[in-house]
Amino acid sequence: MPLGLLKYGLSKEHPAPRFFRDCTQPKKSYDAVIIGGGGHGLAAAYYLAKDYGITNVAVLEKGYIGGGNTGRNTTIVRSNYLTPEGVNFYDASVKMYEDLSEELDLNLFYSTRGHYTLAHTESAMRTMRWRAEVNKHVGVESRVVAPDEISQACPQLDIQCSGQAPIMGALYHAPGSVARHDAVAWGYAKEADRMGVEIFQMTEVTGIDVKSGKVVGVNTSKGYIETNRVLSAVAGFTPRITEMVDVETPIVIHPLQACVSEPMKPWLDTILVSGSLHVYVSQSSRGELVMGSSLDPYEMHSTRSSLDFVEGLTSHIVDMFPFLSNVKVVRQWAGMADLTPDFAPVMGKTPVDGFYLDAGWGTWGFKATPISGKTMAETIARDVAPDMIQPFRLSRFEDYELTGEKGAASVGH
Amino acid sequence: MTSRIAKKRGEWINRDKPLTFEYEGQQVQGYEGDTISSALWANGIRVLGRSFKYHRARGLLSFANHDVNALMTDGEDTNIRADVWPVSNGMQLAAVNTEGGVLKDKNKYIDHLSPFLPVGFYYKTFYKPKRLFPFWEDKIRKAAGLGKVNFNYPRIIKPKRYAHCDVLIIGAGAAGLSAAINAAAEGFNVILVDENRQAGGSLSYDHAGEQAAADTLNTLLEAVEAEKNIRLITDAYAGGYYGDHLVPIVEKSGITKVRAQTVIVAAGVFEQPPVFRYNDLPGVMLGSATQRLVHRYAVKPFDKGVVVTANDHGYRTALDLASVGTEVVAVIDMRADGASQELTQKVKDKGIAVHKGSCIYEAVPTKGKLGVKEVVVCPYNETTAEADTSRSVRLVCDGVAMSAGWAPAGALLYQAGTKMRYDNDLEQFVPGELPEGVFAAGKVNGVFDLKARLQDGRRAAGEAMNYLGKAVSVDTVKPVSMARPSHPYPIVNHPKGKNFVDFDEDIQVKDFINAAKEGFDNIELMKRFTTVGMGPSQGKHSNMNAIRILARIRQLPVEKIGTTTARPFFHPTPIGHLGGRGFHPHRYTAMHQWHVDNGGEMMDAGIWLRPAFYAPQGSGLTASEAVQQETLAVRNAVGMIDGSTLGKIEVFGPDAAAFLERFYTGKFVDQKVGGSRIAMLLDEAGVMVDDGVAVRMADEQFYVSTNSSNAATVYREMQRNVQLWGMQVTLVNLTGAMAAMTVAGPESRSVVATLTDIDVSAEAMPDGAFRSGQVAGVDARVMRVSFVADLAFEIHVPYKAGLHVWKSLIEAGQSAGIRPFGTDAQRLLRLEMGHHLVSHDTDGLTNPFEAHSDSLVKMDKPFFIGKRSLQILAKKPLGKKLTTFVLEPGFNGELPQECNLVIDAGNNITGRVTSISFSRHLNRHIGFAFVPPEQSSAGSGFQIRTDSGAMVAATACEAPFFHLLESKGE
Amino acid sequence: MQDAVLMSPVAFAHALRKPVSGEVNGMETALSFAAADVEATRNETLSICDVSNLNRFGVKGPQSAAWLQAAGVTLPEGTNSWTPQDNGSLVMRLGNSEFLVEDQPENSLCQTLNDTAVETAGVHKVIRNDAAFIVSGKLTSALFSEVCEIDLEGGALEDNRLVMTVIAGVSATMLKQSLNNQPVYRIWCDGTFGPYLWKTLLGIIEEQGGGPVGFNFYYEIN
Amino acid sequence: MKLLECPVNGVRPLSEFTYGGEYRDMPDPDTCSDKEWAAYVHYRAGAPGLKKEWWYHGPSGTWFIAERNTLTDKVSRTYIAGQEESK
Repeated sequence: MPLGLLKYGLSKEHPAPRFFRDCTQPKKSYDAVIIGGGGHGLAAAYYLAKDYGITNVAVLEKGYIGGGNTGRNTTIVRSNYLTPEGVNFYDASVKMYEDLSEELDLNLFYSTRGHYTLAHTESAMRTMRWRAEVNKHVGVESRVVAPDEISQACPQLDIQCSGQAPIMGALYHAPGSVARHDAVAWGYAKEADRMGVEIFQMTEVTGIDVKSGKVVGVNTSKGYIETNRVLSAVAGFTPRITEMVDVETPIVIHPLQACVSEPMKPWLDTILVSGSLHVYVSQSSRGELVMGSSLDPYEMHSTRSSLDFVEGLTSHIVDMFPFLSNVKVVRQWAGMADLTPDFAPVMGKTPVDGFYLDAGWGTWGFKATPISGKTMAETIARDVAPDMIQPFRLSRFEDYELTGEKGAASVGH
Repeated sequence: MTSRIAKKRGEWINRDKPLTFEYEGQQVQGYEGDTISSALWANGIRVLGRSFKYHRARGLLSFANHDVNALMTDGEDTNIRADVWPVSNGMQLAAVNTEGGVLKDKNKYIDHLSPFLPVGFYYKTFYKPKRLFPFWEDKIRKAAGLGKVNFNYPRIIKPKRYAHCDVLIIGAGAAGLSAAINAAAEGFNVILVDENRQAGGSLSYDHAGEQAAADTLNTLLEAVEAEKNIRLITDAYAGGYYGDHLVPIVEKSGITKVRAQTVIVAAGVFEQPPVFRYNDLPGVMLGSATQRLVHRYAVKPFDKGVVVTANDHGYRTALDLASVGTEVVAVIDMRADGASQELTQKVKDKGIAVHKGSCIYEAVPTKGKLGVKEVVVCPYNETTAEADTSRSVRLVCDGVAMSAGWAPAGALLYQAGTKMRYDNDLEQFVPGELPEGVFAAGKVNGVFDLKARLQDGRRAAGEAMNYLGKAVSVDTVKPVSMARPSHPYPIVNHPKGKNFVDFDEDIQVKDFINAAKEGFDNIELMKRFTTVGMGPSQGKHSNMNAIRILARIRQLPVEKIGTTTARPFFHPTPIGHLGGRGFHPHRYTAMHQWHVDNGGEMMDAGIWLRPAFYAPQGSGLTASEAVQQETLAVRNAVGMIDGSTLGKIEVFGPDAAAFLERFYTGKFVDQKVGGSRIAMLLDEAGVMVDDGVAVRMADEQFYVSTNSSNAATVYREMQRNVQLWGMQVTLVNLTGAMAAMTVAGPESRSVVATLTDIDVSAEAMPDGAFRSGQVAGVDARVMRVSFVADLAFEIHVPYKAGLHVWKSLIEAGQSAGIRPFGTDAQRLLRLEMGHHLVSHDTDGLTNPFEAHSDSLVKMDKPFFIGKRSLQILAKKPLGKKLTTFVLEPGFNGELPQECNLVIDAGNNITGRVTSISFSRHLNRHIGFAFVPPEQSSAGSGFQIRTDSGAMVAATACEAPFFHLLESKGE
Repeated sequence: MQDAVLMSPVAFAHALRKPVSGEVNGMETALSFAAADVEATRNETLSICDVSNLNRFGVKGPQSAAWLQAAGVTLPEGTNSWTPQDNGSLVMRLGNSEFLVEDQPENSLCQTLNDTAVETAGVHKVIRNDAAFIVSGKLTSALFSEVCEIDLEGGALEDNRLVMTVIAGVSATMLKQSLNNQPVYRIWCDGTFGPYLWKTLLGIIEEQGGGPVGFNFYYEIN
Repeated sequence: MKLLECPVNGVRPLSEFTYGGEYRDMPDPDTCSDKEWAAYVHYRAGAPGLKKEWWYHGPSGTWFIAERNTLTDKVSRTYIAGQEESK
């Protein structure tokens, strides 16, 4: 057993301090206000403090930290995207994740498993090659593999998928990982707090005060706060925030659902995704299968569960793994995904001075947590978005310069 | 040693059917009707499992599927819930998650390490240095998990059914039965569901040593049986509540999805354990668990027991225990005031001592912590939750029954959107505001008195019937004055801990305190940090105590803490049940069987099955040989392909031409009858969506084709725009109604001519011409096309005649050497012709300017979908252009694949290959690629990088590729 | 199979069962799948019959109702309803402005309508390619509970109503009628889905102890 | 939601329908600016509330408008486009 745990057994009082202070009443003003205490918002706060020494920052969270999509996603981290700008961006995130446990002094259970995107059709195989080629070009380890190699990595997978959709190959992405989602939020919160950032839970933003095109403050359920810089990092709540400042975006909200099985001894070491079958699955360190599917088919601002989702998902799971027929689903839940038409985020400045947007994260937000925090912190600190996120600027839609991720409308996650 | 007692009235076992099974290598006797746990307990077996984290020995706790102490494997299946799973003859069972047997589990040492494994310990170590984490992670993963999955378990998918009813009632206890009887009597169609094997709820076990409850139950069951409007489903649970009253009822045989008009939740309550040190030892169980053992399975729970209670239910339990000969040493009542004089006296009359204001400070284990030896009883301070250890008494016993209170089985109510409120008199959450059409009755509604529960069931039925539009009077259920059913804080502090709150996850009181100290002092954060309620029983026995503990830590009232969200499923539900027998519709063309009979290699093409190529049995053809032969047949003689999967839409009406002009990029108003035009569809952003052909059959009749994969979408969009634009147009989707086949190649004209009355001569029928007539005696629509060859005829006939016409053409073409060809050859043929395929050679962002399709876009029309966006795009420089290309003659290196990249001298990605094939006809590799516009003109060279990284030179060239044949020296 | 010009969309799906075949309306047809008493037993439990060979006529457009009436056809009253003609032909109103006429073997309304030229604007003949089935027996509810999400037994098909719904994942039109004094359900779907739907329904029907019956079970062909 | 009322075919389960997106008024392409057109094509009113939406009943091929609250998923009425007054 590691020595680090000794203190707990040997001390009478619990020796661990609070992760973050119990802030209740915001101050009159802050240098920056971050709306949304999820992974993204907390990461932005952390990098503002760490990289730019801006610590007079309030993070406002209407629920509890990490309680939105941070705590509802299926925790897959990968960078095997289709466009060089996308691959570069997510690759930077993967690299940050690899060192993040040490940096945040918290075990995030970042576990590199290898990620297989299964292809069941010729056109899916073409898309896999496209992604593999772009990934390789940018220096990310991805390649197209044949069914026998998939079988070696996951012998339990029925390559014929019970005859419903035989697997023709896969895109193998070596850096594909999973992490403990809550811990990412808690780790950023802990370190941001340590540097002076104040985190307010149960604090809702009710309005944003804009004068002459510039942000001057925010109204909250705990009173008015003066500030010139506001970051919205609220995922499924983005349209409600952008409406407060009259900023138009393409973002629409669709629920994204997931479920877990009961725990079992480890057998699935890799992360598997099938676009055709709308399935992604990995096994958590608790032994549960964490499973997700495609987005709900229509707009809704709710985290209700649907039976259709779990019926569809499990019918495909049992095609892939026939022996799971009697393994049980314990729980299903949903998040609200903020979707853009080109499957890429919206990041950076907006037509309102001092109002910054970190949104459009659809189904790919968790994997971008560190890099989005870092680049948004830079945007806020310098009032200039770094080159890396220029392709994701809001104005690309007006300019008809959508990102190429739309090129192959592949299933993400 | 057996603790099976004499036959009990209403027992659930069948004594005429004894059976034998094996548990951990030991032979065990039971009866049909026993659960695994009841049979084991009857045989004196107390250790039924090991806990998830600390590997502590565990016995019965709730004996109601509200905990997972007893999870077993039979070698085939795993995580079997022994408390509720029926035992069968010859079963060979073992506890899961043990090493070396449940009694000697090698991992039990972890229990001793628990002080060093504080709450969330895994977040605090194992990550420095980073390289060691995989080592620790492997250890953690192996330690986690419960059962081992059997990879040979068969694929079992159960049928799923739909059902419909007026009133769905969840829970067939007193309230549910009463509601059902009352609703059915008014003519409503009722489905009544209970997860137990028999209806009755607590009436079947909570007897307090008397007969009244059993009598009431008999009366109710007789009434239900007599009522034809009630469908009673037992051994089935309501998995969850979904929108508009959809509730999946899960049985062992499969799921029934009930769409109800109204739902009454009468699901009762879960008994909650008081919390004290070693409350998890085998032999320490809930009061209701002992009652179930006694009355349902005729098993004496223990010989000499104590009852610890914080409500009156403990007294009832004591009376039930005493009635079957258990020596009840004492009732230890955590309440300072104890129970009513009357109830206390009843217990005392049985010779049972009553200790008011006392608690069990700790249970003392037998050797190996495999059971309970005695309990330490101390005076209890209800306000501070502290035991006065200076005045302790030890009571020897082999079992403890615990009754401290209840939590509502309100999962479905939460999922339906019920706002629950905390009732301070009951110390329980009860429904506050119910959603439309959802009602609650009985204990889940905070009604505990038996008569009141029956009345509450009637009341709920009345409200449901009013909701359904039937005016029946609804009684008000008056509160009955009774002792508080639940204790506000049935928790005893102990410096050494091991006072368990969540038995699934081995979470003790101090874990909550420590979590709060670390800042996780919000119920959701606490849940996530401690994992309380996240185990397989989903907090049924633990969430309420967790809320009480947090409320006390934060010095807030319970209602301020709130509850966590109860997500489906009520009980974990098998993947094979949920997935069930799905439907996988396929479409077949009229010629399907012919293709199969003639060696067609059938492939999924969207929802259709199509031949990729033909390799008749015995031909010995490989795929690529077959494709090349088919292609050459078309180039040199004649071939035929089944094109029935094309989308086919008839557009009728005075506005038909005007409609198509708005819908597609081309012009149709001036189109001549008998001619065809390309129909290219864009989306509003100017992206290419589809291309087909529009034939004008009459002034007010067009026949439009679409790509196979877009047929449904294009038809749907046409319908929408007809409605939106308010045009006089009638649309008919003929995709399935018409079979289609293309006869292609130099000999195609002569083959078609033999079977038709249409003049198909070059003069009478130029490329693009359309004629109606007869082919093989069948009304047909015939078009000159040039997609796969310069000379080709597309023939459309009614589906039912499709095979006849196909066979006739094959026969007519025999002398010309006709060959059927599949989709693979078609793709190569169109490539040789230089035709791109939308969504194969284009992607989700490609506009017509990039795809060399400018000429198909009539920008001088007033409007078409996507036009305004094209006007904007036209002002921007083109980023890429689709071009046809060739590789060097005789190229024999590593062949580029579709989606290999075009790379420039500066090692930048500038494009990609979208199609590539070797054409035997041309003896060259030909393809399509996106390249920078300046490299798209014929003769420009560019480099393609292969999978292995080799660079291959390619040259843009003009389409169609046939000019390559004339200029061999290129 | 012999060379009839017309082929039932589900012909190849039931070829394996080697029915006794004959030609009806120019179409190769499965006349019987088993001895009469076996088919009768199946029918009592749950049976399915392929009646794709019946002649049909489709018409669509804003003036189609008036046109049919002018041709002497009695129309069903409301949207999504049907009515029998005196000669036994069925006339179905699909939605509001589309009609499907189906003849019984002995009558020829469809032929007459097909031969009638349309000279009115707003009337468009529709080429039909239906797979058509008759399902009956005492276990129909068990079958429908597996393949259809709506409550077909709860009045949806009473009073000559028809429904357009999804059966086993496929769009279909359904009605309930009395045929040979027996309540039967009639199902139509796009013929290209026919083989799939036939196999799917038959699979469940056989699980329930029923089976296929031939065309002769309902219609005596001379 | 889960159940939706088609104006022609009545109440049906959601599985019979396809969502067609929000019903939006198109600006006049001849007079609007490029920016206005780009906004029409790409931007959406994403905030929760009562929306007019296109829905399609598959088995009958019926498009109609549903007025639905995207927060509560409650549908207040459905009608064929252009016929809302008659319903």
